[in-house]
Amino acid sequence: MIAEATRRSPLSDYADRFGALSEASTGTLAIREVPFLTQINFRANPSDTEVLAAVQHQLGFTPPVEPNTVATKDDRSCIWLGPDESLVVAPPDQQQLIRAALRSALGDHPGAVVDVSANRTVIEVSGSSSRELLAHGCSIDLDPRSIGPGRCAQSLLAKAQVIIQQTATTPSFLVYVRASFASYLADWLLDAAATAI
Amino acid sequence: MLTEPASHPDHLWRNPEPKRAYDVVIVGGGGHGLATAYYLAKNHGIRNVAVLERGWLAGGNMARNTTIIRSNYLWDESAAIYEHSLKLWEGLAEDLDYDILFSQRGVLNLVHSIGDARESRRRINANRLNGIDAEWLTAEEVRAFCPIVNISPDVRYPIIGGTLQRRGGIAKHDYVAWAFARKADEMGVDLIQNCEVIGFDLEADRVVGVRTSRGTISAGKVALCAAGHSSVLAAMVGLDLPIQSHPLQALVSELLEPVLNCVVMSNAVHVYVSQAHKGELVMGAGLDPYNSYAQRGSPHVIEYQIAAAVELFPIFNRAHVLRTWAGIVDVAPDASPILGLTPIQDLFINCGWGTGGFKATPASGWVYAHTIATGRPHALNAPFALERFTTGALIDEHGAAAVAH
Amino acid sequence: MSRLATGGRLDRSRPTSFTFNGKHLSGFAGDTLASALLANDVRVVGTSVTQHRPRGIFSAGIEEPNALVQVGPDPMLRATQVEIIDGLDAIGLDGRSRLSAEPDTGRFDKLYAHCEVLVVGAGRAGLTAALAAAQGGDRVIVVDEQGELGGRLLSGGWDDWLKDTVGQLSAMPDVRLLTRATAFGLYDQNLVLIAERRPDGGRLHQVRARRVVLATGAHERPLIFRNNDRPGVMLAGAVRTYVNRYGVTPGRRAVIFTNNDSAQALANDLHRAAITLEATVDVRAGEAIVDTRASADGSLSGVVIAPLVGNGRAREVECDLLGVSGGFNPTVHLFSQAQGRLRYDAGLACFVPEASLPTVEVVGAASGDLSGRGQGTIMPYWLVPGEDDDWSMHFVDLERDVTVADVRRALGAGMRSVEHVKRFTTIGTGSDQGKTAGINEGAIVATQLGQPVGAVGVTTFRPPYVPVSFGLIAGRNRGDLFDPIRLTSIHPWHVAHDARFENVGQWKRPWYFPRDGEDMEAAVRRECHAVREGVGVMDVSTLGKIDIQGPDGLKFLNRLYTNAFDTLPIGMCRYGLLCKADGMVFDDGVVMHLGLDHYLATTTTGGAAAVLDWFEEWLQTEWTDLQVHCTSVTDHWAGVAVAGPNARAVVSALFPSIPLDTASFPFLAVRDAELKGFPVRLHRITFSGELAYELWTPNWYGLALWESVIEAGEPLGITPYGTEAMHVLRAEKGYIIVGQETDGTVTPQDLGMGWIVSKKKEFIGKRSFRRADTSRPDRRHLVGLFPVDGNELLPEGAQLSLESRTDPPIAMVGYVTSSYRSTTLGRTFALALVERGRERIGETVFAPMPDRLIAATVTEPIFWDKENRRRDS
Amino acid sequence: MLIPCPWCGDREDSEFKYGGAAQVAYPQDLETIDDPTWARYIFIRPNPKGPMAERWVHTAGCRRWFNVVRDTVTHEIKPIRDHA
Repeated sequence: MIAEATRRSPLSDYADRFGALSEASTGTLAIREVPFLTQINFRANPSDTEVLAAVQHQLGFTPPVEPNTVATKDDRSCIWLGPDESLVVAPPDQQQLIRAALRSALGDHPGAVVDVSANRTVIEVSGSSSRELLAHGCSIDLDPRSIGPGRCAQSLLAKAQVIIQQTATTPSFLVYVRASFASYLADWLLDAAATAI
Repeated sequence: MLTEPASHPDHLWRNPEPKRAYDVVIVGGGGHGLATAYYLAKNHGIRNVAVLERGWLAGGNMARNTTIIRSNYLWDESAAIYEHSLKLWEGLAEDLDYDILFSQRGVLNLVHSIGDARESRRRINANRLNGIDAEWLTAEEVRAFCPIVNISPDVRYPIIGGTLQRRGGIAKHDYVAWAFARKADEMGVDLIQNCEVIGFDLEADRVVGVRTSRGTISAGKVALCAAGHSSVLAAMVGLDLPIQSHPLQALVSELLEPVLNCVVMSNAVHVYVSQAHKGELVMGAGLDPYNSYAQRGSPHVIEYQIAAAVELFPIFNRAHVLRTWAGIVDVAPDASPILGLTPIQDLFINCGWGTGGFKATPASGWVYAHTIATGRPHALNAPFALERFTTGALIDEHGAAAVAH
Repeated sequence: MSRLATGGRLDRSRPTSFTFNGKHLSGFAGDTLASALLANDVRVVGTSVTQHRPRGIFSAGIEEPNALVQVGPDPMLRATQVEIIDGLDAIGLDGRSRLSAEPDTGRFDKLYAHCEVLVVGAGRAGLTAALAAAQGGDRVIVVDEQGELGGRLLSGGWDDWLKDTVGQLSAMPDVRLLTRATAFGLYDQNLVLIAERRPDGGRLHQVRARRVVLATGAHERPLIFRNNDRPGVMLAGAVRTYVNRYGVTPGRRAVIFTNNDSAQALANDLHRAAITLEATVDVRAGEAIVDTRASADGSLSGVVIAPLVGNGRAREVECDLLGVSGGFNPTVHLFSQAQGRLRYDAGLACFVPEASLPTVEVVGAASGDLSGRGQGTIMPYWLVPGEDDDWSMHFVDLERDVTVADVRRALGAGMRSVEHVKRFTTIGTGSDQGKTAGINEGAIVATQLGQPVGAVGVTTFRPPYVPVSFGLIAGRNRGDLFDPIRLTSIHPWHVAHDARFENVGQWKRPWYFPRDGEDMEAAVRRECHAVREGVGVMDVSTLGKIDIQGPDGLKFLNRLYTNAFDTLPIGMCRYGLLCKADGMVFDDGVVMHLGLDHYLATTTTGGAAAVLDWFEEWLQTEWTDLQVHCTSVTDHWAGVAVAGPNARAVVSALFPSIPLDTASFPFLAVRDAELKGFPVRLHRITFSGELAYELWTPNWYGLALWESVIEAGEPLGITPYGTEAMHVLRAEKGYIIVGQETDGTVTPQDLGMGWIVSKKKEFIGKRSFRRADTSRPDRRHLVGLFPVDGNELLPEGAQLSLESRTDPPIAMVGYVTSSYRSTTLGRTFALALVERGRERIGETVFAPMPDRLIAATVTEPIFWDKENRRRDS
Repeated sequence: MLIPCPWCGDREDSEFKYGGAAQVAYPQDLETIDDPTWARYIFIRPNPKGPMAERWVHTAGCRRWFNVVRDTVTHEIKPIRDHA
């Protein structure tokens, strides 16, 4: 089985600083890393209803066809990344299971299944100040009338490519960032938070 | 370093009506067009010349550039033409009898990485063997030469050294243009402003005249010299040029007491800056990536450039941006100019200088005048012919021209 | 003191003390530095930039050309815009300023925002527009440069309306009110940049607005007459502002000089403030001020009034305040930045917007509705002739000290365009950007040339509308946040073990690992020796990695790479080379065949993004028929290279169950395995020429894998090595580095890599090899160099010549791309690109350096294990 | 500039990479075409003053290439529906 002891997430060193910030913000802002999520990149022809149906059958959701939306079933979700591309996200250690499900859903239809779990880590930014914090470095409109729970966007945060997924109206956002950029983005968030809270 | 504005002569140019015909019509009254007219008259005795300018003289890139002058290019062909230019610069004020505020304060190229250093050394070694002054400076020597540069190892991209061309420097762009214009006018060249070229008259494969917003003018020879607008003109005679027009942004600060004693460039972080004679900081950015004929670019390009400048010069933090603008630069695939004949007889082309046009002004005029007068390229511009794109014999100066200069 | 007993929008309960030019003064909260100085009877604030004449306060706002001050670290601010706070320390300037070398403690922040309607200017027109939009349910942002909403209304009247409107707006959730914030740039598709002044620095707002409403008002302009620059000469509207808003009397005896109705209101205000109105000079009544007189400190002591026509006698009137109004210029800067067109309105005697733009609306005074300013009837008038033909004291641009004489010289020299006149005279190039001078320049040019003002036009308005500090624009993109730092999962170990780092693109890579006091050379020597004689370990996580899936994967790779992959079996990998269409080497890497229709391609560390973009470009725009999907997995995998004769021992210690003998695990083989419960992929590939393995694992396990390798290698003295040793090792083996042996002008054939260029298949760039220049025999070839003196190190980037001399000019035949001291070879060596190099093997070339001439023998570009025995052992 | 990504919506141009002129086809019959024809493909691209059909790729977003028509003077952008 997975050797927990040997596993280290890109932001494991930041827990204290994130914690201190959340405290200093007196409840308006909380930042934490959500490590080790299962992330599988899925490519399939969006008009291939057979495959979409098979995914629905296997995992309980259909990969979103509408841009910037997220399909969710229980603790798993599927993030739209492109017209034929999505990212299936699940709790840790479900790589085998989800890859198998997607593979079988594809069958011999064109597409691709790639385990990218360690490619990005996830930072949860929540609290009433979280929108303003992200607005310090993200040029897209984060207002409720443009994004809300069940919606996502790919953009730049500071100078890092990210996927931003809103998970709650609180508001709460999940920020997916490439592992090698994670500490840079964490430093940026901590610096920007000083003016956001 | 600060000098009061130079006093200008009482007469610069006439504002003549266009004649029916000229031996040579130069399309484009920028620095290169004016210099070409001057050298046609002076070196070749061809004085029945008109320079047609769509707007006001030298109102294009000449009025918008950051006036850096240097000749430390990598390849022999480029080094030769830019060094010829620098030599002309060194005698230009006297030749044109005009204080063009030419100041050889040195051009310092900062080096931030090992790869950078390798390429820079390659360039200065080539410069030396071509007889062009070039030095390698250590980080400490960089600071000694330009004390406000931040050489701390703790910055994101520490400065590990630099290259220096002491003969490099700046001049006052407008005065240079006016000086060429005045002398050309004096020798009989007609400088015609608010005169837009809208077409060309061809006989067989030969150009015989230009149609303009102020009537048709017949011409023995036509010389295109319109930088960013070259494609538009060439298209009128069905000629496709391998150039693309991009915005190049620049800015100035308020007047400051002397703080920067030389020209500093950094290819790695895309910034180049000098302090003009009156005291304003003049700074340029990298190219905006997209094609544009609008004299403006994207603000994030300026944002990045200014952040880079403040990293290199923390003392600039509270200086103010007074004015930003953009020129339209015409860039060839190998970042080198196109200067010579065209498939159409008696039609000549001078374009593709990209970000290097200002420093080349005298040499460009010199060799273009030669090419127009003799119908054959000068030895210095022969390698810059249009054909090189067919043979593949490019003169790739991306290394040296990666950032505007 | 010139402070009225009552009135003004000051908090008189909060006295505020500050210093000006070292003198201790006091004002009230709500004062600007300018109003406080006037209240303290300070009339001379600075001196002019070229003529060094005393200058005072000319306006009450952003357009101020005279009263420039240095405040703390800020080199140049307008006294009319500085709000005084306790301890404020200001110095009057002479038109130039000095930067402070003190470390800057200011915080500069940046914020993006979006709204349906952005209203610029919170005067009557702006607030009205904002309220209407907000009531329609739009998100509204109102931005105003002053500390308080209200614009000109703050200078008198409309108090109740203002209080009520601001009250309503503040109560609305979707309305954002930004004060002390100046919209300075209006860019494509309504991106508006706003500079907000904050006590500890500032904040840059970048607002995308569906619709922009410009309620930017109008700037009053002066009339021009001799000695019109004396302290005490002030815009009429400014006098009203000082009296009504700040309760200050800028003078005791006033004269009004105007050509329109607006000065009437001033007369009333002067009366209320008990300032004697000595005379009202109205050009419409045929009179003008032809000159002024000065007292000892250079400030205004009187004016000379004369009839406009005929030679009626001039009279002198004593005064210390002259309120001037030459009419109003709608503030069209942002409108023009948005490419809006202007037209000259002869009736209003100013340039007004021709029409609103689809998404940029202009309202109020900015649109040319000057009723609010009470301009009424105006007699277009610009310039009062002096008693003689001397124009050298008629100031057009006060900040730049430009006079009518300068303009006349420009015209006399042959200039006709206002842009030429601007450059010749420097009008409008000061920090005020000619807000009070620009239109007058055009008008003077027109009157001198006898042309209509409209025909002459105005110079282009360029951003920023107001000066903006570098620090504000840089924001928090400073220090480590200037550009992202990319780190591998093994980075903490490198730091803990004292690695020196090299920036490779955005990555931090270990350059070398010095041990107890070693210098770089010693450390690299030791690291190289370890790899050649024992075993070394390197972090190769930064390599670009692209997962390629789909039935057409093979066809796709064959079209991109110069070599073919048809014969590459599953479970094996192969080196590949990429060219651009021009035939020049672009990138290289290893392609692994992982399974049916499944490949993974590595790229150089620097090339990762560019190569993936390149792949996608062909797939999406040209080869849309191909069934292939590319996914970046660069960050997913951590990579650890184990290299050296003892590499097998180390790897088999970790994976005892996997047979690693060459028969079962040959060069270029790939296997999946497990270590301590986590997945590891083994590749037998080398970049040193030694027996070597690359171990990949998801980056969560990267550090664990690295530490396991170190642990297993301990008994064999495993040595971590950095990029420098790696460079030496690969060069000894003659392996190229893209970007070092290539520069975008080098073909595979130049590198002697014709062996990897397929003759059979078509691929990107192949056609270019047939061009005249790429097929000429005298191209530069990659060769090796042995300096004749084996201790002499050729500098990288040294140019090479066939002539043994150092005096330029010298013809060059090539240059050194890589050069190292090799412990392995016991001497120095180099790689170089040399003209006809392959024909020169055995010959001598020379590197003329400033201080010496280095002779070197041309060799094959491979120095170590030509037969690949070690690699394959 | 604000670039209309046909998938993700309007985004700042800093999220995109510019692809130059659109509809420049890769030459067929590479074995037979002459050097000038090949040179045209590599080096010559439209450079119009006015409307220009051009390509962008949304690198920070969906990574899709798409075409727009942008006026090189006004920077006004109109989408084109085909994404290659």
